[in-house]
Amino acid sequence: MVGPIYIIAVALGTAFSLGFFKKANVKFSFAFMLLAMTFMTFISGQWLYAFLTQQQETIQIFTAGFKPPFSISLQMGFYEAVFLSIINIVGLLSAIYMYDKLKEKGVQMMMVFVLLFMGLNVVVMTRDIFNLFVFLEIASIATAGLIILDKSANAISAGFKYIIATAIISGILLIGIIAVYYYAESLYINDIINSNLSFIKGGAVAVFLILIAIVLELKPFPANGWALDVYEAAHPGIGTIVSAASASAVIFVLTKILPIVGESGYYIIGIIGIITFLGSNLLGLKQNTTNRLLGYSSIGQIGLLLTIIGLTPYLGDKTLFIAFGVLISHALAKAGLFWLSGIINSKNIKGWAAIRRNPHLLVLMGTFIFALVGFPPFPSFFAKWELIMQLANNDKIIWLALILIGSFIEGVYLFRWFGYAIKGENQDLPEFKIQWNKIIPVIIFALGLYAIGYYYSTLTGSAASLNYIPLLFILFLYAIDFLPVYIKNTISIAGIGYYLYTIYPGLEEFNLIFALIFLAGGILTLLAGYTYKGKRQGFYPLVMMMFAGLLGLIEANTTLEFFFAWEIMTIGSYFLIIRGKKSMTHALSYMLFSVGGAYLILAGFGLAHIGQSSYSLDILANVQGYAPIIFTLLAVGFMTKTASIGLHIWLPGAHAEAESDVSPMVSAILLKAGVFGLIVLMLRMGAQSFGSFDIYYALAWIGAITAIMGNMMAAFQEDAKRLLAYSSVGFLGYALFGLALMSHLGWLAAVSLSVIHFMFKTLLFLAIGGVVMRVKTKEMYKMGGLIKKMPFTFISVLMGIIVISGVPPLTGFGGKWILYNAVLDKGWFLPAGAIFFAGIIAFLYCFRLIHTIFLGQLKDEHREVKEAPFWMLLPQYIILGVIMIFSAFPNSLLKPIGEVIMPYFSDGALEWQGQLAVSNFGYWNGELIMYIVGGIFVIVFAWLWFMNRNAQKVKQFNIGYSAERPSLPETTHFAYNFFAPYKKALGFLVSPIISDFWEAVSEGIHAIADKIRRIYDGNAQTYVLHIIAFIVIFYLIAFGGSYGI
Amino acid sequence: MIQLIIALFIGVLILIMAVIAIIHKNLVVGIIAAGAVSLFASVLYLLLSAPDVAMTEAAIGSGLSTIIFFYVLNKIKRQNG
Amino acid sequence: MVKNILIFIVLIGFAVLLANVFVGFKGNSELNTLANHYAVSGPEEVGSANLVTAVVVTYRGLDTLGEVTILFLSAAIVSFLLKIETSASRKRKLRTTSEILDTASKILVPVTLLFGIYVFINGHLSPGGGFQGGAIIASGLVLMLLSQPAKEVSHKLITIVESISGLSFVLIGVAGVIFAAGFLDNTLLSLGKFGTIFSAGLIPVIYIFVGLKVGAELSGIIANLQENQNEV
Amino acid sequence: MEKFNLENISLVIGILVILIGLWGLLTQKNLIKIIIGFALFDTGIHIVMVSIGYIKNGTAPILDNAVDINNAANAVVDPVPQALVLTAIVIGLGITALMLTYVLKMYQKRKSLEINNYNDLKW
Repeated sequence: MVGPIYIIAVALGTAFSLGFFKKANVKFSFAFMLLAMTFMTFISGQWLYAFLTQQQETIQIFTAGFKPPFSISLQMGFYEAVFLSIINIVGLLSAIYMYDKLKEKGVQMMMVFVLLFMGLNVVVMTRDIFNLFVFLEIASIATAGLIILDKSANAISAGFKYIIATAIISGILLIGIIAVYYYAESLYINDIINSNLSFIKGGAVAVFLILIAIVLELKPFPANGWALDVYEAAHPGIGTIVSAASASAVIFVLTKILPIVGESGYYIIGIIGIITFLGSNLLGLKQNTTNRLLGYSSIGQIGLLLTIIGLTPYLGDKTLFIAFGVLISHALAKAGLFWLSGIINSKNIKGWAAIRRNPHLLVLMGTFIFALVGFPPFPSFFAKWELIMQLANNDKIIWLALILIGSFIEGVYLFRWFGYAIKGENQDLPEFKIQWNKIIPVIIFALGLYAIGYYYSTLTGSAASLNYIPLLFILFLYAIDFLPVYIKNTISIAGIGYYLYTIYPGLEEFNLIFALIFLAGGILTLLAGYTYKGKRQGFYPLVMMMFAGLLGLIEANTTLEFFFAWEIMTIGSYFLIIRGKKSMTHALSYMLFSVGGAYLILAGFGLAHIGQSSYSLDILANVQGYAPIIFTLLAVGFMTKTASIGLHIWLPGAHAEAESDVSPMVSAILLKAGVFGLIVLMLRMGAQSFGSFDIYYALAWIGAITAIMGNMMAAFQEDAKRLLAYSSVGFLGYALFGLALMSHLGWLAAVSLSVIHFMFKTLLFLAIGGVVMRVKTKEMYKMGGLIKKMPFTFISVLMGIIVISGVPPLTGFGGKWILYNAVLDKGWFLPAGAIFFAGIIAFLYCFRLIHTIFLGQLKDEHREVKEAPFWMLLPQYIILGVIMIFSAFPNSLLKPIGEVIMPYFSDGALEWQGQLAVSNFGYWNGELIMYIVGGIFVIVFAWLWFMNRNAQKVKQFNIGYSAERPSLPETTHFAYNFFAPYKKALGFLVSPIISDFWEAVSEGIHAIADKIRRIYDGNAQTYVLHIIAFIVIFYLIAFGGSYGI
Repeated sequence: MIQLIIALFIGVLILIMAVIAIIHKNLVVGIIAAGAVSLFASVLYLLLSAPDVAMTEAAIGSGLSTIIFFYVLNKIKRQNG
Repeated sequence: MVKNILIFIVLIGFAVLLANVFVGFKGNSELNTLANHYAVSGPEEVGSANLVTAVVVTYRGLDTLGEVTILFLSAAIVSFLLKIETSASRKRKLRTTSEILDTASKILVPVTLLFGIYVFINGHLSPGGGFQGGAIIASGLVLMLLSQPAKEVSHKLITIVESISGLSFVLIGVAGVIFAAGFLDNTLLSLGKFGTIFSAGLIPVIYIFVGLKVGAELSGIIANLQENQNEV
Repeated sequence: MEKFNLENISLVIGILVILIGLWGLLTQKNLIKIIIGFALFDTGIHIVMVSIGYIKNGTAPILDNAVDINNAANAVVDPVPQALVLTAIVIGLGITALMLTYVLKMYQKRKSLEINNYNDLKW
């Protein structure tokens, strides 16, 4: 094997000999440099390979042939090999990426480039503390050189700030080193560790200086203004190097230094880390400049790493797994994003909308963003999972909370940025072209993230059972994305169908019910996909990702599997939502509520895992404390998906703006994931209360209020799809209410309402989607009289609203009937009153759907409108058929559900006598009602038809106004603001209190961020002052009171 | 003892020069004062039995470093005029 | 004003910190183990009479290599930054120099250069070595430029000296790995008679290259700044 | 009086020079002055380092005629800090030269030595 010393020899040799062919042949020089970088990578890689596959032992390299401490020694062990490999690969790919820049700038910068990586390599390997100082200086100076690659005024002044700051930091390091030499009488790190300097007066402070200098090299908040300027001003390739390679090296140095400091060091590092993580991410919120935003995020991630290192005493042997997972995700993703930023060339994050000219770039960007935030299947996901579990296990609840808050804030600005990329405005976007040398490194790192993510999941015992087959299917769909829609649609349906077929025999109880909603529902909604022509690029992988997640929820046995699936589902649905029109803000709020909810779930699972060795979902039934808190965390987490009141503001926009066949997926199917989660939770945890306060009673109220508000909002909408969206909010309120009753009938109502809601919401969204597709507007007052043009759709909608409003004879009535019975059973009359009230409001909006859209006069511009396409109608009529069956034979639906519920809640079940359901309060005969209502309907219809012959036709806008021209003619439409009187009476209930609340929270936080970031006033002196003050303050924290002056 | 007195004397000179280097309005004086700090420091190094360091400090700290300062200052002045 | 007070407070805090770092400093009455080893075994292990040189060149040779690299980096960056992008180099007014300075420099420059070489060749015997020698050589260049401002410094020469000496340094280091006990092992050459010019193994050789390299690098920096004077 | 000795005096001088340098670096508005401040900070550190290696009544660590080679261990001062300082001085020169060049280039772009004129990048 080639010895590590040759890394130094080759790098230096290359740098020195590059001088010979100055100017002569730049291309040749570059090739020469690249060869050196390759060789360095090869050396570190081969050592890594040896450590991984053979029983290679850590080796020491003695320079000058003397043993340490007499001469400088280097060390090559497994961890060194890992870090060197990361650093050198980043270096090699950076060199390739920066090919044209380096070629343009000439030989000198190539020398500087090679020497930078030589410096970083030695920094990792050396075991001599002064040698560390020298090579850190090499790295700093080389970085300062690369910063000015562009010679722009900003780059040079950023370079100047960088030199000043790092020079001061290394000066402080040097003071620490010489003092440590005095106290420990050696410069060899192992000797210094053995001299236990922390117990020597002065020695402890000297060690502290070294520690704080190394930490300062990692740019802790707030002593990091200089670094941010560098990120902003330097070439993005340099951002990559600083953020990925240099930071990795210094992190390694930190772990090398920490044993010298001893236990107390962890404490300081942890505090510095969490402050950096929170502070940096907070300030990131106000950033619009791409590279500066990436800088804040980089520093935030390093802060997280510092926190993890600081928490070592609690994380134990898991530290390495966690820290490395975070580090590698950060390094690869940040490198990838910086590189992408060099390709897109947009200073402002809004300009990133240009990236969607090439959807594959968008996929790459998404990969990096999701890896940074910690979504599956990336290593950061598993690391974060393990971190939370360990912290909970050690009762470090505050740390756990702070870490999740910081991660959430990071998610906010990263997803805002990503939103601009996918959906930002189209104007004045920068042009860019993709060069092979720039894109290849990005692709390699993206693939690396997936590969390492997979490898990581095999390392976690509990993740070994994760099901990757659906993910492979998604990959396959991505690969065949160039095919036309009908092929991909067929493959997708076949895929879901086949999977359902294979797992069907193993499904039982609730899993079966929800598997049918998710998968059979998926097939039904996909049928509508045949309507679309062309390729529908990117659609199918995303749809399948959502369904893969839903499927994973069903199949999950462990908390990790459940959470994994939950996150996959979130990714898929996020993309589906953002595909809609004007969806940017809705998708962002959806994502933020999802991420926030996911972190609550994560925290809940973490707390539930305390004192447990298993990760099975059943540990929820047997938690060792914090039970009500766990329950609340999980319940609120799930309720972000059911869009309960307060957490619902993402829903209306997201559902209304989605594509015609996506609305039913996200509305009728996705919301049920939350219901499923609640069921899983309630079944296992049972009754919960804080003292004497019953959480379920609160849930019931939330359900009731959600129902009222949802229905009320629905009634006041002008937009048909928004109306349906709010109606979903209301309906899920019923379901939550039913679950909260914790009785047989309550659950029967909740589960059957879930099934029914799935059916009618799919029906209505497809029907209205068909209308919208034809008339090209969602505003109801712009429609009218469509009954003649779209009769089949009309029938769908009519049936749908009969179900929705819960009047006989259709299944909606059955659901409501059971719910009311359940309430009477339980005796919670106050919320029950609210639920009844909500039911009345439902009539209002249902009425509008028929009345405004289909009745009245046909608009002139709709004369040529045709019936909805066949493929939109087909699923509607399939559902209609099922609804008819369930309505006529309610026991075909209710009986099996009742049987599923029976083992858990046996009291007060319905009794079935044929189609006659008997409860404690009465009975219901679905079949008979069907006949009676049918009869009445025929009679009324005949009478109406008879009367209608004499009706006078009136123009829709003809409501008579006296000599005035209204500025907005549509306001004179008879259906505009239809429920104005009610709005006057009840409008205060729907004033946007909740969205105002969230907006105020968001604005408040942004204002704080804006205030704090003023400390970075751009002046090098201020930055140095920050550094010195940082040292002094942490000195006081660490030693406060223990020494006199 | 005589050594101590010399050291003290040099030390005071160093500090005076250092303060002059910082507060004097004229950059040329400042640079020269900073060079003088190095020069006196190298005498101090001789007292501390460090001739190698003394030589280096004299050649580099007070010599070359000062020269580079002047080159840059000169260049800046030329651009101004 | 507020800022100045803040700075003052922070500096006081830093002073307290420094005071506490050295609060345990009681002076040394004897060498510590490490230094003792160098003093006792140094002469026979390395053969250099100047212990500082022994430490700098051999025991901590890697540091020295790093240090040379830092100067190299500085020189490269300075030259990159000051590179005149427009090829049209304007002639500048020549200052006339006094005859005394001219004549003096004609004598002084070679003497300075020779002195520099003497310093680094004798680095293992007397105070001085590669850095000091290199610095002296660079001062010679300054002297020359002062007396003959029009003189074009040959960048090619500087670069070649720099590259060759740097490469040799590295190659000697590698030779140590292959033929002796480790990187930069100076016993590749016999240690010779203690206290003479041809002793201490490779130390004088290494110091020659260090001296040449440092001299070339510093000259490079100065020459770049000098040339930059042309561009008004 | 026990503490009134050569190494302590120079140590204190070194620390003071460090502080003066930092003070200049933090308060001066002229870029060249700031660099002078840094150079002083650096020199101060060097003085501290050499003081640390001093041995009472030790001679220079050169084993020439003045020092008996067999008694070297009891006669000379610690060579290690001196070796470190040598390295540090050269590094300091490299950094100073670099800073000056950056300032020169900054001046060429904006014709100002005021540090407050280089605050474009912030927040």
